[in-house]
Amino acid sequence: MTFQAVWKRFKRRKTSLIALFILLFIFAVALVGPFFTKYEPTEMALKNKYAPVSLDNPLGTDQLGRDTLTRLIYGSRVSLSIAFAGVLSGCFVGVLLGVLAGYFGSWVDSLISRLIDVLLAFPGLLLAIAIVAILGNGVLNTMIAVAIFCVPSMARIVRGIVISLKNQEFVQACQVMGASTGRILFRHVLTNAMSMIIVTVTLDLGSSILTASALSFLGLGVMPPNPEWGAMLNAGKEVMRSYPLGVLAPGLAITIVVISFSLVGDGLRDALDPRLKNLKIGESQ
Amino acid sequence: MKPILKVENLTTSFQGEEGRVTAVRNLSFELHKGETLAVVGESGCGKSVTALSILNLIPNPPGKIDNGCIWFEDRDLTRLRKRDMRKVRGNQIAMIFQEPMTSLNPVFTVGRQVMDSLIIHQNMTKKKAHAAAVSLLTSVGIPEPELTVDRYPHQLSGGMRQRAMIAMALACRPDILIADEPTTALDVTIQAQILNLLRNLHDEMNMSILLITHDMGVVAQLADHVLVMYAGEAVEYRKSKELFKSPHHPYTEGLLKSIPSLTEDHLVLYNIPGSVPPIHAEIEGCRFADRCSYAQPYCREHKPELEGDRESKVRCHFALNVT
Amino acid sequence: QAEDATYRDTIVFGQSSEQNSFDPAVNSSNNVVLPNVYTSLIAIDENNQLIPGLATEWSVAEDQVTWTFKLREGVKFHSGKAFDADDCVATFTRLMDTSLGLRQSSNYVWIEEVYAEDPLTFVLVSKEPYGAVEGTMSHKSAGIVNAELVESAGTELGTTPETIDGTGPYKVVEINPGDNVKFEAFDDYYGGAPLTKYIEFLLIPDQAARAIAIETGQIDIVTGLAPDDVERMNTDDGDGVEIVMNESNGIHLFQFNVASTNADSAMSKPEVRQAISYAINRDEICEALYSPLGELPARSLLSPSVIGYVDMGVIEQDYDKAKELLAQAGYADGLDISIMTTAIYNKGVEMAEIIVEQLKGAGINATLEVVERAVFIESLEGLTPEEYNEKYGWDMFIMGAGGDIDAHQSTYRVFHTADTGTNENNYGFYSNADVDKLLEDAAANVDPESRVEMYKEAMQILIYDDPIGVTMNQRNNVYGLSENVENFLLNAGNTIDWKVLQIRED
Amino acid sequence: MLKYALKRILQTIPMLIVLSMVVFGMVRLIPGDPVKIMMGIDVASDSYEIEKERLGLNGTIVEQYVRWVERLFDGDMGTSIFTKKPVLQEIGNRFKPTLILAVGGTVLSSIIGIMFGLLAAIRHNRFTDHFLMVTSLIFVSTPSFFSALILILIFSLQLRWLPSIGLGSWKAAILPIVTLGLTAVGSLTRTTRSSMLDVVHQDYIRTARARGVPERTIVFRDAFRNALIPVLTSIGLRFGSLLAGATLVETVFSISGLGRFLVDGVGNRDYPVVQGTVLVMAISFVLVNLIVDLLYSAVDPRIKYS
Amino acid sequence: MNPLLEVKQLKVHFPVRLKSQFRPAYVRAVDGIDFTIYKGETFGLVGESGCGKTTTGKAIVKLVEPSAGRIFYDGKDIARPMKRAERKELARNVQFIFQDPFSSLDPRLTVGKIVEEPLIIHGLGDAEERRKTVAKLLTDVGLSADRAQSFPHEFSGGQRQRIGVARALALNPSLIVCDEPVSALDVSVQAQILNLMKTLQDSYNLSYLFISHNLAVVKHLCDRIAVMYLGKIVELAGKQSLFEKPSHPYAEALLAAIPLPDPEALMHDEPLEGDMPSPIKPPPGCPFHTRCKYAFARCRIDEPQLLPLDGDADHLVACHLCHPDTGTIHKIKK
Ligand SMILES: Nc1ncnc2c1ncn2[C@@H]1O[C@H](COP(=O)(O)OP(=O)(O)OP(=O)(O)O)[C@@H](O)[C@H]1O
Ligand SMILES: Nc1ncnc2c1ncn2[C@@H]1O[C@H](COP(=O)(O)OP(=O)(O)OP(=O)(O)O)[C@@H](O)[C@H]1O
Ligand SMILES: [Mg+2]
Ligand SMILES: [Mg+2]
Repeated sequence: MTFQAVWKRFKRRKTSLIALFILLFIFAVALVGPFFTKYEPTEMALKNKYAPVSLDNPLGTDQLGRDTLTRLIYGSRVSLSIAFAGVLSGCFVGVLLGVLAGYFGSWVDSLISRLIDVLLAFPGLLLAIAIVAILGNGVLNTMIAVAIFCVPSMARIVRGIVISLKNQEFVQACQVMGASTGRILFRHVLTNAMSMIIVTVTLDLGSSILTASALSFLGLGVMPPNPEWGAMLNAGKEVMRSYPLGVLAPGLAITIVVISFSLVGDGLRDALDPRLKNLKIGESQ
Repeated sequence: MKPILKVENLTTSFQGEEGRVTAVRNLSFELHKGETLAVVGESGCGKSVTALSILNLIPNPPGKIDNGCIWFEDRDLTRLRKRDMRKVRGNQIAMIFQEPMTSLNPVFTVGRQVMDSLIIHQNMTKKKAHAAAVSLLTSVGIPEPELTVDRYPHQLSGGMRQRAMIAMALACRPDILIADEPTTALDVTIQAQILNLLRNLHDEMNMSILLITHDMGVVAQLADHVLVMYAGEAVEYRKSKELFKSPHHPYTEGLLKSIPSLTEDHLVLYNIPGSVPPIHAEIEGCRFADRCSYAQPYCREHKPELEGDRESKVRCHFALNVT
Repeated sequence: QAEDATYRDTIVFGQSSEQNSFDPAVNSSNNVVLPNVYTSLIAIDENNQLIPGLATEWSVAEDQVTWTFKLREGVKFHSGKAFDADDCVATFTRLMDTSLGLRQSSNYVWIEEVYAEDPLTFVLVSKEPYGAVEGTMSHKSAGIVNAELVESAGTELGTTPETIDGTGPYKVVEINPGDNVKFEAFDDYYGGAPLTKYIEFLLIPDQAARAIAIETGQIDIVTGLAPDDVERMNTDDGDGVEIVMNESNGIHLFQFNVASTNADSAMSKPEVRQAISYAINRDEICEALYSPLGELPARSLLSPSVIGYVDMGVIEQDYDKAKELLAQAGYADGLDISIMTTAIYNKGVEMAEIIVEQLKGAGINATLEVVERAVFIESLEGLTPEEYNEKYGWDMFIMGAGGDIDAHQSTYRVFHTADTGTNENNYGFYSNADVDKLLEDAAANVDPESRVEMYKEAMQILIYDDPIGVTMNQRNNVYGLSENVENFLLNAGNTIDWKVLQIRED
Repeated sequence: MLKYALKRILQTIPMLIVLSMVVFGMVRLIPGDPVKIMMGIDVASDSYEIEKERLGLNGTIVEQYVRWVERLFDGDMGTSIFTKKPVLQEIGNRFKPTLILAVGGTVLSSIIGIMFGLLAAIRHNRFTDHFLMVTSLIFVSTPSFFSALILILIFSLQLRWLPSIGLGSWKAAILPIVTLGLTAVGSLTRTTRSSMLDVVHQDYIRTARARGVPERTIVFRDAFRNALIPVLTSIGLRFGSLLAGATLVETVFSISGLGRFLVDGVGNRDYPVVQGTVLVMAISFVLVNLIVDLLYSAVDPRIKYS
Repeated sequence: MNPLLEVKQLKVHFPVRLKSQFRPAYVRAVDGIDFTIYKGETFGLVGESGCGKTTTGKAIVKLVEPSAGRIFYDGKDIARPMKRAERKELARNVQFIFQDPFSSLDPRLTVGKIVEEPLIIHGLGDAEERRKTVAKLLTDVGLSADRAQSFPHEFSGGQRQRIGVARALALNPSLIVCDEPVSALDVSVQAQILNLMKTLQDSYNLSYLFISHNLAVVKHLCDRIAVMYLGKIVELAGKQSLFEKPSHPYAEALLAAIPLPDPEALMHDEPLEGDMPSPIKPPPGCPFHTRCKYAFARCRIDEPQLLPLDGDADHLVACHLCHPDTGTIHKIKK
């Protein structure tokens, strides 16, 4: 399917389109925003703490007089890079495992499926906490936790798709032609699974932002003064009565980004493959 | 004699990705008491849509009956209130479907589904309905009906399921039975069983059957009259015996000739060249003209009407074998 | 108060952390609970004065090592057993036995022997003259436990209500770890029956949750409030909450890792440490972070309420001097250091964040590492300088200092050169021969006046000449009370006298 | 049926074995000496060997695992470094609140989610549908720790209707359960809706219509029962995420449950606690899914017999 | 005539896990069949749904692993595990046409790519040559070559089936296994494809293994026909001989069950009762005895062998009625 065709279908869902624009805007801000901010994320003006919303401080300042907008912008870099790096690497592994299990079946499948089952026996956040318990805090470890968190559901979805594709007659036709396994996997199986993979990645991005921020909210993931959104929310909670924006800004930022990823994911699902409309995507969050 | 069911100018369409698609156009036919009318035609020509339109079961959206009347007992079914329509369904007009695998609700016992109509339409008590269900299952030839009544659909074979479907449809002794490809999903040996059953039941209960199929063999076995459809339109309506002997419409002729025969040997099968026009294509002249070996330039410009007497109608400018 | 006021039978405390044990020899949490369950020979009143506890009078003999305590008559344990000198012997014998691995044992190594002269006379002999005997005897770890229980409960002592048996005004009736502890008034308390029947301690780890809980009346007394909440509760009246605060006996401090090998062992040079100290604006920090709590820059490493305290003044920020000192030490071009902090101290993270900003003015570029509680504690568990530098390598780290009534307890262990060479007690590997000498002499001296002089001299070195760290704020004990609470008596050691505490019905 | 149940129960055993291996291996993945890790930091050198023996960390890894499992069966999960108490006892003290939260949240979200999903499916593509889908999307996308704070600000602080801490009374349970439940409403709404829409297009629904069954009966009897099957799976999975999500809610509402115990355990590097809690949570999740599986057979006769 | 493909005692059993059973059971999809296909002939395989026709076909192209037995292509055993080179070699000789014209074409590739795929896999020709070959193939199957850029969903079912045929022809095989290639199509389109297949057989010198459940179609196309029932061949004969003299009761019933498109020729025979038994637990003795109106005691115990009928080596039947005096009577097991 051509890009144009997908885009045409995607455009039809207005909510997804708006969500896409919101995400693009946030990406743009995360990318170039830091070049335009007036302040450093850690820059303090102790005299100017709890400044109200103003032109100088569009979202006010926190208890140390740091500009909340600046921190939010820097925070989007942290949150988004954790999500992207984590989800992409996790999904890569997940796809790999899913393809291996689905395509080769027999003991490979049993082995991988058991692994997936066990990983799935740990509810998402529990898994992330356990990983951070092993690895310790920090941005990198949070990414790893997010990555591992994405592996089992992706692997399971891909395994399912691959198994159903494997039984599709066009894949069998390739086998009859004597095509190599690699060719079948890459040219036929993966390309046909791709739309589902893209959709899953999109939805995973949303849920991993939730997970990562939950970790740092618990004081287990990214630590201050790193302006990750969950950590900001955690820090802002103490002074939320004096400075509600300290909680509202990161909280809403997380919510909006997660909603947007969901909507874009839904839109992509409809646009990429109308047949998948009613397919149940691996449960997330 | 007044027909029991009279369809007039039925037009049903669906909202598709690229605009509205008319699945059935201007279809008219009559079904008489005790008669079996077969509707035949290629896949997608609108047979099922016709059947569903009669019972007002067209999924809306995307589908809609745009035009036409369906007269049943002096009432126009298309204009009936929902509640009244419900009283017709399953009670006076019943329907069986093609896929016996998916047409039964997997989570309820067969008996319960058979009892359903009895409880709804005849206000039977559960106990009475249960007994009635057993006798219905017996009458459609299901072995061990007392046990089967409490079985779930997945525990039955395809043939048995289709029998159960028939039992369900016959529960209220309907005036009309609509059978949408009742044997297509079945093996020939099972098909033979079901055809046999349908014929016996028909003789016994003297109901009218609207039989939808694309298998001319089935038509020949069961039907009194045949309505041939092509691309959403009726192209020919005849007595079955006559139609097989001397088809009037070139499409009907092609259809009959392209069936490989068990009794004769042909080196090459006759075939209708080309394929059915895309359903959304608006065609000015005859919709079959592109595939018709008898077609004249005139056919492509002028739309033929379904013409003829009560017993025999054809939609062709140059109808064959017409004396 | 009005005569006809009626009082509730339960008072609920909201706490930020749990008591880690109900065994006085193990407990290292705050002083809020234990002194109300166990009483010591000597007590401390709300004015931080030593007053008779289980001992009615005490004296030291000519030899300066033999202390005799006359015990109170008719005192009963919660279990009903009568208190006598044997209980004291059992309590201290247990503390002196280092093989039991009890956390507080290290505070009792100076004792030579203890014995009961008669049932109401308890004698304690120290190895050498020891200046902090009274302070130690008033410490919560010196709470007297039931001798019979010591026998029967063994290591289980203090784990369940049945194994907690003291002479204090309240007995423990229920422990729900991680959640709450319930206390019931002990009517046979020697100081008279307490006024409120039940006291409940609720664990609410989250600061904001505690503030909301007191404001919505779900709890009656709360500690560990955020400065912001205190400010609001103080100004915004009609919210039903009152703020009570007093000076505690602790301070905040950023201590140096003197053994750091970072930047040619810069931290080993007193000039560098002095420079850092001068680069910091303590007033600004206290103003920004602690003003609602009434906390001001500390004027010593000890608190005013500690025996042995002398006002040493506050170092003012002076970037010029700091730069000059740095230049002297050879860091005219600037210096990179790393700072560790943790959130377990109130505003500890913010404080470090400000310090990082302030140090920039002196050309010191600090990187901040915020660690969890466990890492913080782990880093202080008896590492050698090599181990420490390899694993953590911090040049400066947050620390709390003080907490006890006598200067000796707050200084010797942490400022004296460590025999072990590890940071088990002397967290920053500090070592100064003069300080060592002064602390040793002060410890062996029982004359209060000359002790004070020695501690003053030591403080001069520790703060100004060869700094052990940067003193920050003098901490206050801050409580939020429902306005219905009466008779809230609090001392510097953060001990509340529960037996008179009451709360009016609304 | 019994046979199926038995088989299903037996099937979880290998699962539990692998699970226990993973949890057992967890501590071994942490860099450093497992004895020191399991003991906390202060282990005197003379008691090292004794401790090693006591912790069952002597011998080969297989021996260690076997011993660990044996001890598990004796109810011995080790001793907390921090509280010095047996981990199992500590977990026992904290299990109830978490269970109340997770079960309460599951029940609440199931009721709301199924209601929303049904309604959205019935009013497919109309305003109610869009409205409910957006609402449930907001529910899933709002971090529970954020919504918890907002609910506290409104209902505890502003309106003074409900307590903001603990789980002492039924009133106190409302806010935490609602916070937790809302996170699961979204996915259950979605599952119910899409499953309903799926079922509504099935042939047997058309058959029921053709029989003249009233629309209401079709929705609530014929369709719903079939649609319930994927919804049940989803509820089982949700229970797991609520179990873990309780951690956040417990933190905000100062509830002493398993989740907070785990987080404190991580913060304190109290690995016996972390190990025990993770194991108990994962096993609970597996068991709940087992129950859900067995429930299926009540709803879906295909499982019972085939 | 040279045998092109020889199937000997082929068995394919699939392990299946039943939900309420601990040990895996086996579906005896194909349970010991023998037949030979000669060069240039069309061999038909008919039978009811689930009797193992597709499985037989798939075993020949190695889409499923045989559990036992041998398959010789041109004298070489192809039933054993193979290296990829051998596999490719086999692919150039034996091809497959699928039943479902919708799922047998990759929806994401253009028709040109789909037909070109086997050429690329086997490294035949450069891009230009391949383009030409594809164009020729498309023309040969009756599609216009300029539609190579279209996607499968732009074609009707019949046209898609033509694409499938073109793909199978690309490697110029000698044998094509056709698995119900016309059963998803309407009669008018079915006739087109059947004619096409006949034409191609001549021009490409092909042999077909033609699988179908439609006896009329098989009769039209095939030279010899095997009737399968429950994983076994019950009758194998030349077309004429089978249709004139169906000897196995099942083959007879099958023929009688077909409704003729002639209102004058109404079916009068009582149709066959009951259903095919489950291939997981096939009945002992003759697989057909449960439905056979002639069944007698021996049928329930002793499995009939596929033997020549009345000494006619070209007409084989597995029925005790036809061979009353052969085989041993097995004792009934208690
Ligand atoms: N729900 C629907 N939505 C959109 N289009 C539909 C729908 N149902 C039927 N159609 C269209 O209406 C046309 C007629 O369909 P119908 O099912 O009546 O064909 P049919 O003659 O029964 O074919 P078959 O023999 O394959 O059952 C088809 O082209 C189909 O695409
Ligand atoms: N991969 C498989 N695993 C398990 N059972 C299988 C598998 N493939 C086929 N079967 C079973 O083997 C039997 C024979 O299947 P096969 O597809 O060969 O039948 P068929 O004769 O082609 O039937 P149809 O006419 O329906 O295509 C069936 O009972 C089928 O369920
Ligand atoms: Mg149809
Ligand atoms: Mg098949």
